Amino acid sequence: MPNSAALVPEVQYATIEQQGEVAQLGMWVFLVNETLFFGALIFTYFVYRTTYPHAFAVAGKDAVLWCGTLNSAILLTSSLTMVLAINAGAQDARRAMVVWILATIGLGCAFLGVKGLEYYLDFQDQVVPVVDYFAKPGEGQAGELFWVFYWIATSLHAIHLMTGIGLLVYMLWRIRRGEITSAYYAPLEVVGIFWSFVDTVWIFLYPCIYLVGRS
Amino acid sequence: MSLDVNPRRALSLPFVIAWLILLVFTGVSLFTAFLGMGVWAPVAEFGIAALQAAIVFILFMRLKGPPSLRWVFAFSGFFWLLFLFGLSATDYATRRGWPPSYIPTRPGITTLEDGR
Amino acid sequence: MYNWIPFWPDTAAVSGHAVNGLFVAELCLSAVIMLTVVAMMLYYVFRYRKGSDATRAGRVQKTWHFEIGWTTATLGMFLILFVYGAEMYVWLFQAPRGDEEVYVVGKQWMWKVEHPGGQREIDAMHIPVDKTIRVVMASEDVIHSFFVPAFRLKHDVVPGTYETIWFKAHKPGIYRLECTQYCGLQHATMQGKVVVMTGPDYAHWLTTQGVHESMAEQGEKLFRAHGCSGCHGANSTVHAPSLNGVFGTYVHLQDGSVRLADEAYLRDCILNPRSFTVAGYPPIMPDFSGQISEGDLMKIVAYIQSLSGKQETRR
Amino acid sequence: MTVTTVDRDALPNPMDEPSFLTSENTIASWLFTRDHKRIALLFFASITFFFFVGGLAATLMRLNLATPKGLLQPAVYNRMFTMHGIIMVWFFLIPSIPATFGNFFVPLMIGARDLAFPRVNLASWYVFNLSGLMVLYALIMGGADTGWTFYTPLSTIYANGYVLAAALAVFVNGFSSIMTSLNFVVTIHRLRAPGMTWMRLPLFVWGIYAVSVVMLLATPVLTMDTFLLGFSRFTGIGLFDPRHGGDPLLWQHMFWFYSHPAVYIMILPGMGVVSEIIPCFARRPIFGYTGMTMALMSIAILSFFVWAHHMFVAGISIYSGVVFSLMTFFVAVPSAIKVFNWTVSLHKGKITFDAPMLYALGFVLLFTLGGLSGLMLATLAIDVDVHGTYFVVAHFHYIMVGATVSAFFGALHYWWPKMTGRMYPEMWARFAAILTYVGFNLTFFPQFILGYLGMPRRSYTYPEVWQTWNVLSSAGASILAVAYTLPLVYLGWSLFWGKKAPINPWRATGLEWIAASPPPKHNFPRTPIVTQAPYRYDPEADTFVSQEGTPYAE
Repeated sequence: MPNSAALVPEVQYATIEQQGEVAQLGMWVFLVNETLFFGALIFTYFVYRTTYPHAFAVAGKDAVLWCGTLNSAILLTSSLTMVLAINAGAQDARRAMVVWILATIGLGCAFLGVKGLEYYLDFQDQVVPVVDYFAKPGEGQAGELFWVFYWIATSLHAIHLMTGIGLLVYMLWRIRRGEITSAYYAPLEVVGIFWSFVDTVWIFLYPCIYLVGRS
Repeated sequence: MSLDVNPRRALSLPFVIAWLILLVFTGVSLFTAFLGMGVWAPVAEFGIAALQAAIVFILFMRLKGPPSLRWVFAFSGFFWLLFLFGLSATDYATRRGWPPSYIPTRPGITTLEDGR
Repeated sequence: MYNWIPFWPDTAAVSGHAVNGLFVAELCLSAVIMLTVVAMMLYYVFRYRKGSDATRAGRVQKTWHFEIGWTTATLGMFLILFVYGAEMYVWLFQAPRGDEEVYVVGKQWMWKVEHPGGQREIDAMHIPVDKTIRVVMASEDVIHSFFVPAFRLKHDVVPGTYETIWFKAHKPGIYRLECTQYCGLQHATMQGKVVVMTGPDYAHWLTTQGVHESMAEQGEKLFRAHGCSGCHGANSTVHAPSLNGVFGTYVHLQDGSVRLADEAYLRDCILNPRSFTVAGYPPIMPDFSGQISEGDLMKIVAYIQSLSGKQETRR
Repeated sequence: MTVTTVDRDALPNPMDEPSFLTSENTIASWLFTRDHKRIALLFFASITFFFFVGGLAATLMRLNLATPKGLLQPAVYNRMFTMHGIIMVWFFLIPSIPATFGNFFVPLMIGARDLAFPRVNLASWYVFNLSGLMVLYALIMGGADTGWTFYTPLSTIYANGYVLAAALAVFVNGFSSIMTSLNFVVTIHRLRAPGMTWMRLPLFVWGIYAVSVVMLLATPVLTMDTFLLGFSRFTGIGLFDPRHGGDPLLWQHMFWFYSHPAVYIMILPGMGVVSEIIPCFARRPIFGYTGMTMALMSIAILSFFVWAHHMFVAGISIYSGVVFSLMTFFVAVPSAIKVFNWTVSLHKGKITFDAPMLYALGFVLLFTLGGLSGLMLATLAIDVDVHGTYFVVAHFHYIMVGATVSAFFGALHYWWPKMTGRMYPEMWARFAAILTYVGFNLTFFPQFILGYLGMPRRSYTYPEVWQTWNVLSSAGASILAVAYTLPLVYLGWSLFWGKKAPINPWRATGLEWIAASPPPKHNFPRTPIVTQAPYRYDPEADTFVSQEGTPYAE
């Protein structure tokens, strides 16, 4: 197990631990910005849902509930596998770490698959605002605002998820090159933090999209 | 502060338990949606969502340990959103001509009909 | 009143004098603070320049009570002005019952003005002096802003809803009307004039406009043309709320809320009946959004208002 | 403690290491550099280019407004003021002091070798240039005509012109300022030299920290807002369109939630720079250091509560107007503290009037006038009268041009010897500073009067009766244009023929004045140990103690 002293930190850091800890801090600061990015989008949802509660309730009934719930379960599980991957990395169990990372990537792709299926069902259901939209009676134009929010929020979230998957593949590449060992696994921690954050965004999107108007 | 903040890192049990709790919470949130609580349904759902987010933040993103700088960064984003939601509510809640009323309810309105 | 101040703009409305007073108060307070800062700086810069032999000993070490002192002083003075301004803002932006109502429609680069009597003008507004004028404004496209510098009054005209402002001119004359919210290519030429006339002149002007049909009468024609009378007319068989005397009263809606039936509410009902259904009535009224222009809408609302006699709305 | 009379000039410039400028001079060493000092100079080149592009648009506007008939076609004038707004706000004012002097001097002032994430810093410059290319594409192809505020539904439905390109340029530019501020926050938290506690940080570093906090918390809302604007304009969805149930004011709420903190992003670094310059040239410590740091941070926090004072007449509710007006009066309090502290910092000092000091004093005066006119605008009834007129234009130009650009030029002259190793010609610089002050006041004070007379903003023509004020303003603009190009000339000249700069020409106490000028690639041969608070000047005994603890005689 190469001790951490052997690893040379970047020039502006004193020790490798400091470099790892600052990298994590940098990701946390970036997540402040991401929180407000998705928060502003949910703000538009908050404004229009409080303004047209009836229209949003009618429009919300068309969201495919089982897809949403299954996706929530998938993402929560992927957060678990991500953490287990980091634990394995910390214990220098290299094979376990690779397996857990592959599991996380698999779950991420599963999420995108279910999402693609849901998009297909939505196209069938004629709820795509600009392309082909059929307003249910009593929904009015405000229902279209719900679907505008749905498409923008889920596509932005999917893009962030794909970035997460890309980062995980990059982690696998760096593990193969031996740069991530139990002495220095900060990059994996940083990707883990980003991945769990994308999962948190979905945790907030789930009630926004799928649980509106169910009662 | 070395990276191995918590020596119990080897244990994966707490994380599995947290994962189960999160799944249960998703189920509870789904259940409340069908209870017909009216105005209280979104409050309950978003409350549970916030709880889940807190669990993910603290456990899965290693925020554990004494409240440090990372706690500040982790929760300042949400704290700032309160200003956006809260202060704009002073306008949306009390504005006279709101909601606007160019809202056709006839089905099939897709084109940008010009009101002129 | 403040004409002794050089370049002081003309003031022609009651609200104008109030704003003048507040602005002069702000000017004086700002001048006092500015001169203090400039005087302190010039004094120090001259007295303690590099070459001077003034003593530099005894510099103040404990600084916070100075800071707290001058900060609370400035905050206190300005908060007085805040209260003064806020109270005037509340008075300015709540349109009371107007002696006279004028309907303004902002359209890209012109102001279409219409009087209840049916007189129509473009980029001009003739109003009687010493009367409280209530202006109901709507926009057909983008956000404009109705600004009369002489009355010190402006309000953005937001598409999708009615904005109401009021003023009471006290000096006859011709005053500039401008649009101060950028609205496209000819925003700079979207100007006009507000002509304040004495009572008799105004009455004479009204008669000479060659208009025989008041807005209410035109509204009645449209009321029939769009088929409203089919349900809301006197002898209709359809179970629909009667509109006689509805203007100015409180209406109970199906979702339990209670709304004051003013212009904005009537406009909402015409354009979006489904979410403003009156309690006890089936939501069968078709919506008319996208079919009735702002001008016609105002005429129909004026007609409904006339149905309830001159019973004014209690704001 | 005996005072060692070490005269800084005597010591030769410790050129043991080649300076960052001359260590390696290939194209790749500049374009792929990770040295924060080189990235600062790259940013300096980009923003100077955009400053003169925006300035050109401003000159055309002032030429057009010299006569009521005007010079430009209405369509061209509308596009000129829009592009002037967009380029000046996002491509000069916001990045000017943080990206240039922040990048160069924050590591030096806290004793670090570089910023926390050098690659992210370089990526910030490339993203900035990408958004610069997009805005130039929008400008060259015809420009947008919606004003830099992109109010809907004009910008989403009714405006033709390159609104989508301009909005996406602003969208991409947001990422550049996020990356820069992320770097600063993490660096200031984690890479300070031993002994450099928070209360020993120079006020410029405090200013950059406050700016980074505001940038981090405000920019994402603008990023989402411009994304939604581009999406609505491109696809025609009714997010802000009243005919689809949307609310035009929602755009304004989210836009001003970013843009008011953004105007504090523009002024806070200026305050930081002035808090460095005044103590150095008055040879005495700043008055109330803790008060100044608390004022900086409270401005950063309070700036998020006041945004709807831009919308008093836009149709928001009366209750909301009163709430935001009250909050606006509270955000003015820290600025008042700072102005008084700067002025009293001259008390019992030994004041010299070098160019940076002239710019700093100009900053204080113009910022005070801008702030007071801001308080007038915060008073609800007066804003009802003067919103959307030239009174508002004069107010924000006093703060942005009078204060921030003066501070930018002050910083440029103050740190020029350290950045380039050359001294600038002093008399030319003083002349340029005074010319800037005179030209500025002649340009923008008449606009206060025009505003109260009722001349609306963003209009290419006006009634003849106001021509005298507009001619005065245009005359002032030409003087200002000359005053802004002068530094380009003599600073360029000083690069080649300027006197060699000693390590500490102004005898200042910051850590950056310990490193050589220009500093070597890794700033310090060994990381300095900080033992002193900043600004330890003693006008009585004419001595000063650098933050590293070595006392110097004048």
